[in-house]
Amino acid sequence: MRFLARRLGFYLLTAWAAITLNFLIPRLMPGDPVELLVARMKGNVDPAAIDAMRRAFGISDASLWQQYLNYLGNLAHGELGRSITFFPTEVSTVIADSLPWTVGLVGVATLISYLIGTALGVIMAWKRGTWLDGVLPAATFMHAVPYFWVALALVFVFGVTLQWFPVSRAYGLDVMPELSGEFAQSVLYHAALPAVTIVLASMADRILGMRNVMVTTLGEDYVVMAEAKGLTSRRVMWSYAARNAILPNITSFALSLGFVVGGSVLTEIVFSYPGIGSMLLKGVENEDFPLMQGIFLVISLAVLVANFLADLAYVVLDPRTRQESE
Amino acid sequence: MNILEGRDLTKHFTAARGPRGRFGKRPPVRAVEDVSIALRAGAVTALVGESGCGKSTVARLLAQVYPPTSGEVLLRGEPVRAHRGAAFREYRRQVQLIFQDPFASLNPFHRVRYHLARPLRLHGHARTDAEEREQVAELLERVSLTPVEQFMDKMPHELSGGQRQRVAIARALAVRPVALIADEPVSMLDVSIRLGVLRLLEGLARENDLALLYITHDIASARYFAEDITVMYAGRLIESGPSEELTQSPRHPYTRLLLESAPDPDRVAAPEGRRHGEPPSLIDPPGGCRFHPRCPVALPVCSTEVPGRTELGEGHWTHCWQAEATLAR
Amino acid sequence: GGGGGGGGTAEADAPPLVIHAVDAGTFQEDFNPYHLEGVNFGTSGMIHETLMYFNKLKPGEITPWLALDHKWSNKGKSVTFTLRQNVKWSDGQPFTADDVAFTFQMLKKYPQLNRNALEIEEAEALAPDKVRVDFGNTSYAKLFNIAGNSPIVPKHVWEKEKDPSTFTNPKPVGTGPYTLSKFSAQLYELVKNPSYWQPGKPEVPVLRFPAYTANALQTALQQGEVDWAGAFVPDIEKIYVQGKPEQNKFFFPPEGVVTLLPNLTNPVLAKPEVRAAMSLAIDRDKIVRVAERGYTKVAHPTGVPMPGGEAYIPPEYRALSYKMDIEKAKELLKGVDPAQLKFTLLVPSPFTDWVNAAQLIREDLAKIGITVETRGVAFQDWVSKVGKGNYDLSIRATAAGPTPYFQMRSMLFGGLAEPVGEAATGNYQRWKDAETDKLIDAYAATEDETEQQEATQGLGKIMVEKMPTLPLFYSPSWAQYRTNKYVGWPSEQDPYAMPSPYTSPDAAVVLLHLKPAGK
Amino acid sequence: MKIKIGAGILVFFALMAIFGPLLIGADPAATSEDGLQGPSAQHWLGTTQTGQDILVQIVYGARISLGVGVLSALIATVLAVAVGLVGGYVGGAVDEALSVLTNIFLVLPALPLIIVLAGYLPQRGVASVAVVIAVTGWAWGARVLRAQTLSVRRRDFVQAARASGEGPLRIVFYEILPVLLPVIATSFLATVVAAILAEAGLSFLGLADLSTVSWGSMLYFAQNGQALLIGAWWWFIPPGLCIALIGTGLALVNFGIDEIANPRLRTIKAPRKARA
Amino acid sequence: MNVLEIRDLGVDYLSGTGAVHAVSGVSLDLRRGEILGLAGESGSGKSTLANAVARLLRPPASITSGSVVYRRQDGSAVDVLGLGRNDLRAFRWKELAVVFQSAMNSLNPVITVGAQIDDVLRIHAPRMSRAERTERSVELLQRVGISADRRRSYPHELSGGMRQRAAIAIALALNPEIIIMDEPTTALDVVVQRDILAEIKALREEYGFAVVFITHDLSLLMEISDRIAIMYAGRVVETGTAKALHRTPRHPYTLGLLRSFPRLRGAREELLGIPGTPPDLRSPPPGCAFHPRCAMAFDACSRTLPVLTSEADGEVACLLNDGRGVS
Ligand SMILES: Nc1ncnc2c1ncn2[C@@H]1O[C@H](COP(=O)(O)OP(=O)(O)OP(=O)(O)O)[C@@H](O)[C@H]1O
Ligand SMILES: Nc1ncnc2c1ncn2[C@@H]1O[C@H](COP(=O)(O)OP(=O)(O)OP(=O)(O)O)[C@@H](O)[C@H]1O
Ligand SMILES: [Mg+2]
Ligand SMILES: [Mg+2]
Ligand code: NI
Repeated sequence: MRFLARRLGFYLLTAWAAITLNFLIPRLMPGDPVELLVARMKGNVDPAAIDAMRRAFGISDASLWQQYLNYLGNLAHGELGRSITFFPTEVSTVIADSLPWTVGLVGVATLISYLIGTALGVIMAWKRGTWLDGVLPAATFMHAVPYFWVALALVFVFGVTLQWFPVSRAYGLDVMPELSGEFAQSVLYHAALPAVTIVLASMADRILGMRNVMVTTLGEDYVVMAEAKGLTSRRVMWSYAARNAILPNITSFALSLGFVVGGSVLTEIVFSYPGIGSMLLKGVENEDFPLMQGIFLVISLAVLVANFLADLAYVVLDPRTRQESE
Repeated sequence: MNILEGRDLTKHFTAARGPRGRFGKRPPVRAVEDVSIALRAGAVTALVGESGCGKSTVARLLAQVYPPTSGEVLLRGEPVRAHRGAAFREYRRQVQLIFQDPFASLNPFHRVRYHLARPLRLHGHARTDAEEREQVAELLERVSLTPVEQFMDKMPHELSGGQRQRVAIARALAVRPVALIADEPVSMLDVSIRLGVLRLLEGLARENDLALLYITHDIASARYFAEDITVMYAGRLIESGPSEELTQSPRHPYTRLLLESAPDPDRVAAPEGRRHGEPPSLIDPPGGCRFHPRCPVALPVCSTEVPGRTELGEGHWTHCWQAEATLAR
Repeated sequence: GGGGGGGGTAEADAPPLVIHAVDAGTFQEDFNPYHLEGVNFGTSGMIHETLMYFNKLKPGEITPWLALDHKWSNKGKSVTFTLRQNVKWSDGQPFTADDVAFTFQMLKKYPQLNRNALEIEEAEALAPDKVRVDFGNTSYAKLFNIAGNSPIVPKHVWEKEKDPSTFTNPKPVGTGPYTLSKFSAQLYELVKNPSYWQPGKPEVPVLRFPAYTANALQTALQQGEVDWAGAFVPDIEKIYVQGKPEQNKFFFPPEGVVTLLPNLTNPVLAKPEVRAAMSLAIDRDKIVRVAERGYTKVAHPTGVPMPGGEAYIPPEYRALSYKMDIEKAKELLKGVDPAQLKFTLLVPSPFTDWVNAAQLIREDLAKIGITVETRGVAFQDWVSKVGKGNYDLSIRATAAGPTPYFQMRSMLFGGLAEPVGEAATGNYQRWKDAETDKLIDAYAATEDETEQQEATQGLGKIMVEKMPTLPLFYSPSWAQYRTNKYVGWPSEQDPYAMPSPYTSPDAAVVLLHLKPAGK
Repeated sequence: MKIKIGAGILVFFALMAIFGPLLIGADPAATSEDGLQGPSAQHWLGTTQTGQDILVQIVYGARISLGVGVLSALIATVLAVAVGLVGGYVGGAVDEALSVLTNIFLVLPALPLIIVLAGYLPQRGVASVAVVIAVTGWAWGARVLRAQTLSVRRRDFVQAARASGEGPLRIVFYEILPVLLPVIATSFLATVVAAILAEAGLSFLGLADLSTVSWGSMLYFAQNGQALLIGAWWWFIPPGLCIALIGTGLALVNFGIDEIANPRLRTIKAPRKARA
Repeated sequence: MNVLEIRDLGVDYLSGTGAVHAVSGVSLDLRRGEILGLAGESGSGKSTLANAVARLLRPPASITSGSVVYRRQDGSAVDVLGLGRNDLRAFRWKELAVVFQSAMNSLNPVITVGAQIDDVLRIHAPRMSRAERTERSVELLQRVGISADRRRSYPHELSGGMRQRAAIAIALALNPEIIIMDEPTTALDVVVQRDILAEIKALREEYGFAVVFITHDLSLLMEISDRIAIMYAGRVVETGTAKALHRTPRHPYTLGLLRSFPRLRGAREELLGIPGTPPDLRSPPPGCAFHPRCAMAFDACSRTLPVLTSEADGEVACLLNDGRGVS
């Protein structure tokens, strides 16, 4: 348990660092959302109105320190402020509206890609020297392809040319978001293509990573021993080799969740998916500090939580870490 | 004349982290406790004990790789205090270490010549390239790696284990030390080539009047190559004496067990089949004599008091309540 | 309430119109017409109406709307509107002068909603159909902002709100031709207001606004999902027209002008001959053809949008157009040290057409020995650099108002030229000229249209002769509309309103003109 | 074999980046009136909407894309080596502090951070994009290097060097660093791929300098010009393919290095049982 | 009575730089219930031979020649190299079990010791109930001196000796006819090693299985084995009873090995050692592979490959051999 306590301490420290960085970055950078707004209105806003707007957006001239304290205070109350892009909508509302889509699409697709990728990696390592090795060059290529490029190509082929799948948004125009079969069906149908791209693009890494660890593990004495014991291949492959090979991958899985959310920006842009990635880009484009901060914070904390869960999983899966716990 | 001496050396490893590096603090490992050992010029002293008993730790304490928790190291009777700077470098020049694994002790990225030239340059024995070359050649010749021209430019992976160990020995000699600590120098080598390396070491010690500490878990080889043998158990010394005397008439029950257990086709009767249990943990070692849980002849006092040194004459001594008792009788 | 029973069913058969106004991934439920960003299109004009309608395509053409007429008094510091009678809010309440007074009082009380920066002193309902608004300064020139750009909100609904600046007006009550019927994050729908004050109108019963991002819209346009859009389409023939020019129409009238900004605080660029030489060297036709895909036209040298702005251009320059003359340009530069002719041209990276235009300008200016390095920067960064005057050359659009004066003022008014380092909101090149400012003040001080036109012509003369900034081309207003469901769209022949769905209240005016196709 | 193919690809692109522009000479941004033409003898890879030659752009883009990749990988690797080696070798409080720093950068989601940072870049030149990518991308390498340094530091040859009197700097740079070279190389190459992809992503989102021709900005323009919708595949395919090829080349070299370091990974043909 | 007959077995490791002939032309018999020691320098092919017999070789290893025949108690013969997948699974562990060098590595670190015994029982004795299997696990562990409550321990919670015992317990689970022990005690210190050896001997008495005991510690083999085979450069150069080999080694290599071990008792005999280094198995020296290191080599040694010929209580492959031994 001391191990977990130590990790918890580390996560708190990291969370604090993320929160503070989050506070600092927008403030250290040039520019001002109101100026942008004015620019986008092509000067149609009279300068006299600008100060009033600044005030309304909560841009203050207080000292950085004071702003920091206010910011921490607001955070403690769960207040993320109002978005400027969607003024006067609360940032928390924007996030609450968009996060489920990201988690639903990107999260589930990533999970699937992890599961399939891991399984494929295990099997490919096991069947080394067979035709399955032919998958390797393809995986290597997929691992290096720009994600959005694949996505766009798929959109073009399956969405535009063949018109098998819808190419944008999260559900059809003719259904309203409600708990109905029709809506669910529409959501699934719309998620199909983006999900497939995510799975395709992120699976390659997983296959290659898993295969490498697995191949190394397969050379371990306990795997040879398991084989010698006359166990079935399935049992040797999964309980002995894969079970051990997966361990080093747990942490990297958790860490890669950060990339997931990051990668989701591109997915969501390509597929016009109403998730948190689209919102982040919008926030950046509009210098919407509160929105950016809120989203960035949510992402960082999610990654931290995922890492903590990964640590827990590690403790559960690897008895060697439990030793310390008395 | 004692060249190098350790007095009451104790080493506790604390706050060390395991290879995972992500766990909480560990309790201290009491690796070495009250070890006193002395090396004489031109003589080979052996330190024998089972794996994990602290032999390497003693070696590293003597070589000042890390400082002792308590106790001191004396070079020619002078306590060594410096841990950095010129004085420390001078100490390094006098005392050299040879490692167990010849595959790990040479940097795979440097040629043989680099390994030998660096210490020569560092300690100012060679100042020009020509001097360097000459001395490297001479060193290689001393460890019988001939033709030297050929070996000078080889990479470590081009050498066999025995050859690598010779390079390692040559490197230690390059600084012209007065004391050499060889930590299991042959245990990673094949039986057939062990002899050559051991003979080389022995010869070098004799010729150059080096003080040599030979660390091994093979008590039979200690008998052959060392004048004196010191036996260690779980971080403490338990018996020491001239090698012939110690191997033929051991006094400490552990030494006896060690000798009995060593495989020996010449043995007349097979040793009794009783189980001896496992070596103790150094984190929470048994009180009193650390051997008492496994000792067939333990006395009640053995579990409470650490036995003192019992002199048995002719440099033979032991830490054992039984010996004490026998002597007292 | 003119629509009878029979008409109702016929109208119900009429198909809905699918509109794309602005790129959006999702919509927020915000129908407060005074919110700049979050508000959904259609709120102004279709739900909340203004007092008058100003046609920007025909400067000076003003249509009475909720107000039947206006009268200035107190030397332009007060205006009295006579309001249309029998107008009802969509909840059945009558529309009165109280609502108008309330709206202007609210703008006074909440400056953050007062985006037109009206210096309102008082707003008073004089009679059920008369309302007077008093200002702190002469406001003739602001009639558009007062009457044409301030949607009127219902007092009986809005007075209950604690803070109208954060009020999102989820169930909007307006006087306009449409009311909100459905809202979700991806789609909202407006339906015909049955008790609209223009009998029999509108003829389009349902408006659907789906959320499309810029990319998704292109596909949607190609697949014919959208009836009316206002978007940049990179290859309009292939993506949108698709060989049916009589059905898939587009109309990109000018809306303001894009100019090459020379930073006049740079001593080299402050030399008129340098600017003149640059202007002579730039091949504007090619820029329009290549960078702007021919979607717009080369600007008139005064910068006044044409056609439509003729009256605001000095008569001697009406026929003027740009001609390239490299030799003359070189001649002009004879006296300038060539080593000084090195500039960076700052463009906002995401505006790809400008990035391309910048490239062309670079090629052109190289021909007369001016070295230009184009640098694409973030939009934010560009805004901040140009605003603060930290640049050599840049490209920027100036917005149009109901008359070219608004554009001229924003481009040239000395009062907007902040010192370098402070963010300006116009006149980014920092043009300071007493004559210019006099002309601008003269316009603002009169109600008389001819006097106003004269003042603007004076400004046009300055543009041509002194070249404070170099007009390149008009910024196009995007509009794609299909005639298969409805006809009656604005066109070059009949520019009765801005055709873009994102301009309000013009979009509502367009909708009121539409008739089912084939009827 | 893998290394050969991979290195072949890399050498090809490196030559293209270094000498290509000199050979071609043309201005990659130069526009012309013959826009949107398919591959032809005159324009081998066709033209963009504004009549820019795609082959010329690809050749110049190689410079930027590879440049950003290599530059940011260099910066990231230097950071990683500094933090990882110092932390691992010095140990103690320094190591603790550096580890926390590393871990913080590890959990901060990189791409959003890049996007946020890039959104504010005062100047979106190649260098600043490279710096942003490097700043967000060094932590993984540092973590791996620290772990490796910890294990190498304990290796006998380091102890031996110390025993023969070598100073800490020399030990770090002459004894430990060479041993870590394969690891450093692997992490360097991986960072190059990541950086090229990140640059492409940034450009694609319109957050990099679009007035410089890079493969990412080509994709941005192609996408903005709806290249696929209007059937201009020659505009969209080459930049993406080049990125993928370079990435594949780097990955192949990387796997090759892995296989040398860890022979078990080699793909082997199962030999047929040849029984007498 | 032989339980295993190896004939002319050859194993190559294929690699880019040529095949490594790790085992060539090895013929060897294992008698029922005996302990056969297999000794030789590092790299002489001991493990490869063992793995070939257990059919555990993986690419790039390939069996190039020979046969391995297993004889059941009833006399029926099984061609081990020709076994199909399922037969092989049954053969492994029911008939032949393996104990590897380092038990830390041969036990799965994430599964309890009990479960690893249970695994074997579940696959090979599907009819046993869960309770029976548990009972058997406990019995096995106790038999090798591990208390029953350790069944739920993970390998890392046991000491080296206990892990090695656990590995032996797993090997005993199905009462195999043959147990191959590949350096089962090298990682242990002498005292613990001694205990384990005693254990093995006692278990052998009790169950009657045959053991192939691999180590490079010849003096250890002399003590424990009934018969010993010496390997050099992939070939068996000498076999014989432990006593005979000790007393009268016939091959110069065996002699060299014996003279490399310092003795604990008696006079300090001179140690000879063997000069030179083991050959590269990619291109072993022609003739007798040992001739470059052999003090007694003569011309023919570098030309003629000596064959393994039977002698009184043993065989030897040396041209010198005239039946008197080389000492
Ligand atoms: N740096 C260290 N940190 C923590 N514990 C250590 C360290 N070095 C050694 N130990 C512990 O100290 C004890 C003695 O180790 P040492 O290496 O001296 O034994 P040894 O007798 O040389 O063993 P071997 O024969 O295996 O080489 C062991 O329990 C070991 O785990
Ligand atoms: N996977 C492999 N690939 C190539 N060569 C191998 C492989 N495994 C073993 N060899 C070679 O085969 C020969 C025999 O190896 P083997 O492991 O059987 O020797 P051993 O007698 O068991 O040695 P040790 O005493 O070191 O365990 C050696 O020369 C070795 O280098
Ligand atoms: Mg040691
Ligand atoms: Mg072996
Ligand atoms: Ni003998």
